[in-house]
Amino acid sequence: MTGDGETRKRRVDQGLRRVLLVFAWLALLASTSSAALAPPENIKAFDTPNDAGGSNTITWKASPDDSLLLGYSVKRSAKPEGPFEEAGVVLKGQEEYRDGELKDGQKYFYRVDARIIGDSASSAVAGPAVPSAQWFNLGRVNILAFIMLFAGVVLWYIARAKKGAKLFIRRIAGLDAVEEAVGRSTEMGRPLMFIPGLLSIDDVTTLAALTILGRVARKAAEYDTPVLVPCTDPLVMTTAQEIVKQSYSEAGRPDAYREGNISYLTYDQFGYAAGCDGMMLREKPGAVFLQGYFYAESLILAETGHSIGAIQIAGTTAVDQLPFFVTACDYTLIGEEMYAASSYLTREPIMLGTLKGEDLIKLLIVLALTVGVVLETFGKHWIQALFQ
Amino acid sequence: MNWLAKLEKIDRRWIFLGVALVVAAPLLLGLKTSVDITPPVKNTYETIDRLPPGSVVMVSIDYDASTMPENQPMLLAVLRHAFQKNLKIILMGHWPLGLPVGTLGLDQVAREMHKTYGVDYVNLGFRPGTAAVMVNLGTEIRNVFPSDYKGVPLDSLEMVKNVHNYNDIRLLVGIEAGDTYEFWIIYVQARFGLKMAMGTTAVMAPTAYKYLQSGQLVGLIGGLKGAAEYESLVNHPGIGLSGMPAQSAGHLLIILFIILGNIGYFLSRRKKA
Amino acid sequence: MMKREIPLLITFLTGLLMVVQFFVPHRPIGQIGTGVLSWYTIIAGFTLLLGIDSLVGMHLKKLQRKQSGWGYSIMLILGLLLALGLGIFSEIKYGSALAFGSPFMYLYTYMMVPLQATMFSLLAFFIASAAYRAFRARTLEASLLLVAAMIVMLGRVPLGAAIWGKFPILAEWIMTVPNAAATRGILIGVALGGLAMSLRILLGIERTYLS
Amino acid sequence: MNWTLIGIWIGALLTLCIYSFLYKDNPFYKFAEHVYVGISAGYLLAQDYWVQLRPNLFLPLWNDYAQGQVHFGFIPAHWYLFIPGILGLLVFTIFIPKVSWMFRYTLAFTVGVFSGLAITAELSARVLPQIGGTLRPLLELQNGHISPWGTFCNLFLVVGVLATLIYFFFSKEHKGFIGAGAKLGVWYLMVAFGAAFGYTVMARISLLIGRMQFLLGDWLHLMR
Repeated sequence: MTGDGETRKRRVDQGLRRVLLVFAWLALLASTSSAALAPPENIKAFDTPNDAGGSNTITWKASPDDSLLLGYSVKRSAKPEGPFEEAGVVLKGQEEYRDGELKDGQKYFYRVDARIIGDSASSAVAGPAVPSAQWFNLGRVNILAFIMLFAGVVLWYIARAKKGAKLFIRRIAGLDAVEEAVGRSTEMGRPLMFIPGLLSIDDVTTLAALTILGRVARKAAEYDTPVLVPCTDPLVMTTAQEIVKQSYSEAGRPDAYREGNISYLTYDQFGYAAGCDGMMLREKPGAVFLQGYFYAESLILAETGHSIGAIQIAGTTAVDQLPFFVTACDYTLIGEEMYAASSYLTREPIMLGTLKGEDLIKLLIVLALTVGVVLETFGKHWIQALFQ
Repeated sequence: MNWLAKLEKIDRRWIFLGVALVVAAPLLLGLKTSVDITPPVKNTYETIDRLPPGSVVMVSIDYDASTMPENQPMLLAVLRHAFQKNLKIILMGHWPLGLPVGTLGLDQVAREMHKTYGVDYVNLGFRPGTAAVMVNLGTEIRNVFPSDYKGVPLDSLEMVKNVHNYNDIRLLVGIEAGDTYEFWIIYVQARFGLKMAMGTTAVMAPTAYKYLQSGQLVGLIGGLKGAAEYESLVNHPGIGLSGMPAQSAGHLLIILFIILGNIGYFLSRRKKA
Repeated sequence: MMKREIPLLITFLTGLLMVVQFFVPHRPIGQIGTGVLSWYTIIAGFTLLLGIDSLVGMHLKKLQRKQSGWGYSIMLILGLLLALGLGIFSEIKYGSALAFGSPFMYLYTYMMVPLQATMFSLLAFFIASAAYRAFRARTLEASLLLVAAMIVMLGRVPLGAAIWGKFPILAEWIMTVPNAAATRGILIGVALGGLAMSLRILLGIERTYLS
Repeated sequence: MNWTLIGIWIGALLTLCIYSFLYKDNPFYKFAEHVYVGISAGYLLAQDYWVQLRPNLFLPLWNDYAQGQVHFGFIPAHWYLFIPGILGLLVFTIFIPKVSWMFRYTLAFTVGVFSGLAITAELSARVLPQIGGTLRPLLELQNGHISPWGTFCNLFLVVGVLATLIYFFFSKEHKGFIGAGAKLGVWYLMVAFGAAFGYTVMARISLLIGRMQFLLGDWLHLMR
């Protein structure tokens, strides 16, 4: 087999980068007799801020020879004089490393080596850095402030709504169609179908979808039209059963509720799509509601729903799937409209209050964006800093 | 005029038939289009081409059945090229469900080119632990894979008797559908200086491109188009090249149907008016 | 009380804890988030049985009543038992259901994979039929949809560039400027809506899920 | 017996069964659909114990007892795993009408956890980065000169974000300035949806090419 020297020679011959490296070496050797590779400079080692402890952060300024390097090797030691052992390796062009799994309260020293094949250049030693844990993540103050602002605004509008202030909400096209869809299904003597998306209760979109289901089921119960809900998640199924049951008893028809109409299919994405498609073709629902979070199966469902002549009302927060619902369905609740729909359908003043609060925040964002972009153009980063 | 107005409401099954035909026809007829060879693919090809016969190339299967249409043609083309040049192949993977797919491709090409298992190629299989596996292979392959995918000890396989770590491997070709390739670069390229080329899905290619620019990858094969380019370089047209006319024809057919639909729509509207 | 107020309290307290742990990195609070996510997999592990009960129950009922299509119900139940049986067998014999050469892997490779891939590939047909039907220049909005789709389609294939060299550049521009702008707007809206929804849930204002 | 060949035949027949659905509903599709739902549910059930419950719940507790890592002689070191264990068992109360409300505790816990997580996640992962990403100087400089085209693009992008946001105003009638903004927002949305649709076509046709290759090549060996 080939020896190490030959290996290196062959590699140098092959890559342009290696050729450059040879030139760099030659140039450096010609000018100075010793030092070939420039080490990284300005090494700093410190306790990683805003963490749970056990880690230090090391930063440096890239070596002037950065483009020739394989990368940097970060070395750690308990004493400034060594011995140093490798803590980790990062790619060239990077100037930061986070060293984890350390002991809190202990001193660590660091050195960073610039590496090429067969050679390396060590930086000065930095430290000591002593890892520790923090009680508050200062890097997230802006998020806390935003939550407080948001909650404050929403709660204020809710309070106002409770006092009886009239709140205007614009009409949302897909919502006005709900009644029409239920009515038409009833006339045709066909059931309704409600597909609550591919995610579980762990996604807020699904909860919004279930709220919409509650309203749809209420209308359906009044018209005495069955609602079919195929589910891909057992928790969603059980919750949907309770919601629909409740809607039927609110409509005064608890006897008309059929638990079997709300069923589990499978967790498999396309298995679920296959099952839903089959159900559509056989039960021929007059209206199909596609509400929730969807992935690629969105268009499979929507095109099949269209082929059986059902009115389709879609709604999702999945940006990637919106184009397909918009093209294939009669009505589509776009992103935030879906959340708005779940509040709108209840018509409770409290719910409308939160919508009003959202709008105020949106207005603030529009203002911040407008002013911020102008400021950025003039080189001022005050507003940008708020969103870092 | 009447039949033109019917264009507004073509039964969708005609559209389905059309799509099936324009995709199947180029495959059946073996239609070949010429593709422009882009530098990232050419570099991959030339890197492999310049390896001396007998060099060991490691191929990593980091995708599974879901992206097979895009990734498999790359694998086949690269394997064909490597076997043509009498290079030795070590196949392995980091995706639990990728192994059957990779094995399928390797066995197919090896049979075609009359290569012998254990002499010309070895299939190591899959071990969990991505980064840890990569780093350990740098010291001794046997630490991670004491035996091949069927449980045959490595030392009893002629080809890998003297292969111990990355020093004995000339090139890594990763066929990728996720972020595993970044692990390869971070843990193996940066640490051991192993040369790498990657074949990625079309969606990932723009992101992977930055590693090509920085010199951390010697080559990049992106999507079905990239596979088609490689196939034309090795002069063995496959699904990549016949996929190209299928892609174009599919797009064209959809555009055609949209235009027909609009013609029908305008005609029927004029009639009503 | 037990049926309504306590669940609302549980929601409020767990939700609050999740918000707090986001801001407190110190042990043990900062670690709760990841810990609780693995708790969820445990809970989901149990709830799956509810789903299977519903699925099997429904088809057994169909069988009992000899409802139309009961033959397919047999297929479904047989498929379920086959996958379950081979899964357990392979797990015990090979240490993992997805081990190479295990009978379960065979089932996966030659049944699950083709079924998944084929259902997925139906989209090639449906994307064509949806485009034909919906992309009509009925209104200004519909025309914008139509034109943007046509340009991007032409920009993606060599044929488009052959017709007019600027198609790929124009397609790229539409994706990086107007598409990116609208996507950002939608995402900000979705996030605010989700935020408000979560807040309503924590405060017990939105409680449909507890009906 | 050539198991691979049999496998390819099974796969090919199932593929055809699913495609037959494109013509109309028929017994072949019904067969494939039911088999698919059954197998995938069974697959999940088999994985449920080994991938979810065993490593996350049973194994840690079992090891605690086996290795004697217990407090007071009986409380295992991973005692907190009993919480999700009990919450998981509570879901079965829905089968007992009298105590079926106990299921709500599990539901309330899950909903609480994920709503809480969503509050901070929506902000840190979505709102702030999307706004921060939009806050860029309008003037695009190229070699020290202002690039009119680059500047126009930046302006076009910012206007689009603002108009789309205005479309999502719910508490104001879409009239006057708001109405104009919302209208512009709709145009942006339509262009975006059309473009995203067109962009996806290629990936979808690739999927079909993959299946065709399986049918015509691997199965029928008709491909040249």
